Amino acid sequence: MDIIIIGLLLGGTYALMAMGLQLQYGVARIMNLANGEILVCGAFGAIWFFTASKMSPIYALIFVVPIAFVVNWAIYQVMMLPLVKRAKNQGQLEVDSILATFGLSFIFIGILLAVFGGEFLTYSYLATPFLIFGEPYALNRIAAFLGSVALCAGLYVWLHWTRAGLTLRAIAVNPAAAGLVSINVPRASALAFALGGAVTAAGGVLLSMFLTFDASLGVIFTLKALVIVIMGGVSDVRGAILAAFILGLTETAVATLVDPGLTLAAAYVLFIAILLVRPEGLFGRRST
Amino acid sequence: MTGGEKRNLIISVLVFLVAALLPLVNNGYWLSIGVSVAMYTVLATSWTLFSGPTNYIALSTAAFFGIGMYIVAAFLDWAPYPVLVLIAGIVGALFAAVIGLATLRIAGVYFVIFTLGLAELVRQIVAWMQHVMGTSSGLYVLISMTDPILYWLLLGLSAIVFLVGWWIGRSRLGFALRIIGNDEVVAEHSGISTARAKVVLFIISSAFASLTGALVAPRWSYVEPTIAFSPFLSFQVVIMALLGGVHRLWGPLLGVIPFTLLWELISANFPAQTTLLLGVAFLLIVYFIPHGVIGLIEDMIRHRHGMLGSVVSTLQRWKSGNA
Amino acid sequence: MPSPSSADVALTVTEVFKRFGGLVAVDGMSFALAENEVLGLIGPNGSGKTTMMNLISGALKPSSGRIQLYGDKISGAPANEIAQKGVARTFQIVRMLPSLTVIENVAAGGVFGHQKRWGAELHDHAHGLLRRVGLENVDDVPVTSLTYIDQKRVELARALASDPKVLLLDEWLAGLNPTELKTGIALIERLRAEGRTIIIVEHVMDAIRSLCDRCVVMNSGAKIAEGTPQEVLADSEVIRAYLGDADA
Amino acid sequence: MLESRNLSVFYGRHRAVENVSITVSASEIVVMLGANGAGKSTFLRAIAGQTPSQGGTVLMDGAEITHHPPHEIVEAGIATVPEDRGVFAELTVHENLTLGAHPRRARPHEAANLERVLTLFPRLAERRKQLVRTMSGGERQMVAVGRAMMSAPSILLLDEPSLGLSPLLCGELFRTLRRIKDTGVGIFLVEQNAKQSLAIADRGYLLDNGHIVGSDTAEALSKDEKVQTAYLGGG
Amino acid sequence: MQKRVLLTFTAAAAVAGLLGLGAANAQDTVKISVVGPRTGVMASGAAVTHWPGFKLWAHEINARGGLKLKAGQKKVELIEYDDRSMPGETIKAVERLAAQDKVDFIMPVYGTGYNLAVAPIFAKYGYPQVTQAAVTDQIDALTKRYPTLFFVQGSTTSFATSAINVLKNLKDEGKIGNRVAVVNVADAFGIELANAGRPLFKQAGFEIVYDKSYPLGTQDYAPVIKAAKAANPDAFVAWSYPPDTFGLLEQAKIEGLNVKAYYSAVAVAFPAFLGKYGKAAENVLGAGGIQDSPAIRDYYKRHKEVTGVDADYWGSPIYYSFLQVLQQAFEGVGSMDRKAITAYLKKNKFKTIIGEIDIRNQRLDKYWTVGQWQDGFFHAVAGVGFSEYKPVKLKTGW
Repeated sequence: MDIIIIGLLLGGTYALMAMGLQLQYGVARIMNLANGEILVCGAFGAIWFFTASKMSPIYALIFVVPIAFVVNWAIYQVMMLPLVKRAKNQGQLEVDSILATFGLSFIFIGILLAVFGGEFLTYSYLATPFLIFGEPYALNRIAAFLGSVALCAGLYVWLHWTRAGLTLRAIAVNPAAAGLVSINVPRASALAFALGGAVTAAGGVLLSMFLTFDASLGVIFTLKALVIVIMGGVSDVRGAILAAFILGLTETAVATLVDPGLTLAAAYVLFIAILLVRPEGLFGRRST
Repeated sequence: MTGGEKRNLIISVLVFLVAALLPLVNNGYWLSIGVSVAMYTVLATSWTLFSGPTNYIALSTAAFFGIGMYIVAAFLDWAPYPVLVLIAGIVGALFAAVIGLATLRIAGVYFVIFTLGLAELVRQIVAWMQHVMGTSSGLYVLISMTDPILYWLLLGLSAIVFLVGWWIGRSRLGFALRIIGNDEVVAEHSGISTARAKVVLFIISSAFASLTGALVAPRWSYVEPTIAFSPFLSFQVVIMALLGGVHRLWGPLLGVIPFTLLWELISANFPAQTTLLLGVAFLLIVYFIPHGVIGLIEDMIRHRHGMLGSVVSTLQRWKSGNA
Repeated sequence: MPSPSSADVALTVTEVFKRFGGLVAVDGMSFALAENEVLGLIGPNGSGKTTMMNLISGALKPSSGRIQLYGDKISGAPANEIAQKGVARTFQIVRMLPSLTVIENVAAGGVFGHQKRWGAELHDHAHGLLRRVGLENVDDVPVTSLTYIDQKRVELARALASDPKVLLLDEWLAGLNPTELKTGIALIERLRAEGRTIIIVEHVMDAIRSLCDRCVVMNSGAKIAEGTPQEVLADSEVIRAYLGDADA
Repeated sequence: MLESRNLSVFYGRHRAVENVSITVSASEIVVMLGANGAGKSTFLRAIAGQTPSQGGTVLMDGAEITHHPPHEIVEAGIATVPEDRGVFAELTVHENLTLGAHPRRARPHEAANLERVLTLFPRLAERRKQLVRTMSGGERQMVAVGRAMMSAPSILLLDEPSLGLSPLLCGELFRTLRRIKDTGVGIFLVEQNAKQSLAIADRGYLLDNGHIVGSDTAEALSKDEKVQTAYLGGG
Repeated sequence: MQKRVLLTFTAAAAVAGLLGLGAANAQDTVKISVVGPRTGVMASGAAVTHWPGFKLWAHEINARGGLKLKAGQKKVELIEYDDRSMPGETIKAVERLAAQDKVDFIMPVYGTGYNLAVAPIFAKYGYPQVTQAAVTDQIDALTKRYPTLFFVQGSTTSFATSAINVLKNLKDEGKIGNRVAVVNVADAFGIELANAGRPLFKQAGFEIVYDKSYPLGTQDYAPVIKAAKAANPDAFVAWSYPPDTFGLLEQAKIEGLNVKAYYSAVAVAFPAFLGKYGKAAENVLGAGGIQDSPAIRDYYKRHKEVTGVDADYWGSPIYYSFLQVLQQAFEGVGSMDRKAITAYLKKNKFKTIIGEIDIRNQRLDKYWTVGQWQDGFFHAVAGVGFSEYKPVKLKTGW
């Protein structure tokens, strides 16, 4: 029971890390290696806000999300679109976008360093126990979990119940055919990329309540998000959510039942095993 | 051997001999750059042996590099260093064989992230084993290895990489790879076991990474998981190779040299904004040298205008594409 | 149907099924191919001919059933092993190796397949094949600069380069204009005269008539007729399958 | 009316289509015949905005649409069914059809169009919740054509619609096309299946090696001996 | 091919020329270089101790007019390079500074592995290397090997020993029981401490009721803390690194891991620790610790004023002390003669904010190893070579 609750809480954390990247890769086809840095930016925004105002960091979402949206939209328009137009095929775009966003992550780190300095930034918020079935759990993690669930659900509903969401799913499934139904693919991709960035930054805000951040930490989140997105299968947001929770449960189970030293090893074993059985991820499909 | 090949061979030997003279000319700063260049030449060229023809972007260099380092660090008390270097190569090859055979079905971006995960997995396991086995002594590699010797060893290793690459290029295996790179279906139907060809190349490529790790270990003196399995190493190798061009054996070399010098230039002259400027330089490379240095040179030769002109025309193309 | 064990049978297909999800693409096909025979595999679009070819060449694995080459089971084996055992093929849409020269494209078929050659021997062999399919003085030209028909010739030469026991031609004549078609048919006729064992998938009925010893007709994945071209083309079921309701 | 004037497409140095001029008016079916590799698909893709063209112009109702991106071309009233059908395999039939009504021009009439499409293809009405991936080739073709019709097009482009269909389904499809034409839509299809397509077409063009080598009424073409030998075969 | 190779060499030569331009040669200042991580895994630690330490020192020297050398008073020009937490970069940067830029002095780099990687270069060029951020058990072998290498932070074993002694004393006084739960981060320093500590706990009569590692980069410590709590320990020891030190403590607080002694290694001494946990930090034990004195209090004040960040209670004052040592050595020698400075360090004792110190044996004779938060100050409660320490208090809940 304990394992399940802790695992779910951790899974919620992972979902926050991965959902934005899922949108960016699944729809806009950009494997964004600067994803972790965007998350760190969101977290820094919340930390700065909390330190300055002493108000709940949740309010930081009000300015972090729109800023992240605009910044990511601009990144797509200025940096990614030329690559998309230049790429002769998907493989070329993948290589180019991996290289470009890797460079972008350096730029983000450089900017964060200049603005916030290099030291650890952390604060304490809702770091109190909350009892579920008599066992204590961190209230801030529960809050982040609820945020994560809300975000996942919101995203899911939006993708499946609105025309705009349907548009994005159509691009994810078959970008070549999307133009045939009058979808402005570059614009919709920019929207997806911006939305993904906003979701990632929102994740950063929620995670800042209990994780410690520094300017160079982004790569850890990027790696985790990549693993989750790939494990889930790149073109379906449900895959990423499922993968995040499977990962959270596995890590917790291994940490509790086997050895905490093997948690991350177990995560990667799981990742590799899933790819060996389903080379296109949990929800992925081989292109027909 | 044709006349052209003979000429190329002679030129290559001369280039290597000239390069080998470096420690005699400068035993300090330029030698340390030379070590860096030689190390990345081995890594990037051997990476290209596999990833060039197959178009599989492998981010597993750090995994094999780290394995090589750790083999030296862990067993230095039990075996002489040269033996350990050989063992490192063999273990790297065996590990690559297992991984290669297991992962043939994985392709595209899945393969990229898979190999990245692989490096992380190895790192986690090594770190955990260090705890369980309680071998804190294995972390230090305190044997003397002067820069000139390391440089010559790495240079020798890169010569071997080039020879292997050259041999592969002339062999049936090389021909098979060119066919695979063009069209895997045709390759299969021509009787080529594409799986075997890829695994063999992956093994060769990975073994060189392990050897490099084993050679560099004494230079770093102290081995810890975060350093030995740094994902940046994998990325840097890929980037250097792509910057040079992966469709020629000597392509990566043309990436390694300018890349190392550019990095050095930035770190030396802009110490406060190194990371930021590296990022900017990176983007400029991606946008304006899209086909690698080789592409740039070939472009130049084709259009008979200078390097600047070529960059300008890329810029124009980019701008018009952007508009 | 000749019994699979008889000595002159090159290829036997026995009760082969291929399902894609719920869709049955090949539905219990059985036929045999005698040595030195040219067999036409015909049928309307979507009847499963190309799937059948892919099953023989190993591009696909049958869901059930058996395919044997001279009594040796090849079904389920990977394409490269089947190629080494002596099955070579061309593709419905011509597949060149774009970064290779013409002669390298041909040589690609002769290194790893049924008969393996290397070095000067391979070069001479490939050169000879190019001449045989009617291509001269283009050995070192990039293959992408060839016309469509010439690329088809290269592909044919590549398939022949391993001296296969069985040659599969998948709509090799498709897309040729009438003049080219004549040349193409003549080329296959020459192969037939050499005594090669060939399966042809084709829509061009003239070619079927003039080239094939025997025809197997497929519809909706199943065999609906077998016999000489004249026989099957007169078969009422075949006519119905091709033309559907006489409405169109 | 759709019109192309001297349209040319090059792949690098390789000329795929050169100086091709055609017209398609409302309520007519025009077929372009040609062998594999003649450039038919390239030409169609160039009109649909999926392949860049290097010379000539494309006009829709007199307005130039050359070099416009695909989504604007749909907006101009040209719907395309590509050779691979271009359906969204991981989405349901209903979602595919809804996406068809994505163009602004089609949204006000979405309900009416859906009604019309489901009348044309009653099969789709039964399977609205089904994932397209699980459907047969013929059903996918219906989804593709149905989806194209959802955009309320003036002109419908089809690339080898008969490919992969059994003769029965093929006949059914062509009958449907004729019904679509009767609603006032102009249809342009490229085909190898000369016999059946000429039977429903009003006019036809012959494309060979990237050039138009003949054009006439469908009736005349189907009697033309050259066409017969080249595309109808003896069978 | 020839042409291309030629071209490459031309380009290389051009870049080489540019690199050369980087080194200026005006000599009205003393050029002192600092290499360290601004980015990468080591960066956050360096941001607390490494960079601000040098900044404060240089600022104060320049404020009083510069280093008093024989050739007159010279201001310090600090040149800082980022090694991005990659040993290869550290090596290149130090080699460049020593061989190419020929700077007057090179400060030690940040991190044990990094310092060892550049030790041969310091030795080759004769620069003294007073490693302020390196902890190793190989001090004897390393100092013998590199005569220019000084260690001032003690050995891994001494840190483990001291921490365990603190607990042993509590046990012997009957204040805590003998059950201890031990966790460690599975990375270099954590592994070394854990491996050194295991036999020591046994010798001290402790029963290790829980002993597990967790990976660097773990994001949820609930399983670790829950299991440790379930083992019902009297004391909890975490051989931890900065991010996990924070995570573990937060979880311990939430789980109510009510041990009487809570020890976590690196980063308890960080100002951010107190900032984040406030009251909960009270009586938490950690690596480092400083003896309270007016000089130290003054140092903390100046540190905050000049660098804008708070100094920590472990590395920062040690950094400052050894910069004071170097300053005295520079001025004692009267020039930037590397060999003379090294010799000077091996001959003299120095006065610093942490008292009089002696590194004549290439290592520090006395240093603090364990600290405890008491009333907002991280007091030293154990160490090597000192006679008096602040008494240890028991942790009484969160």
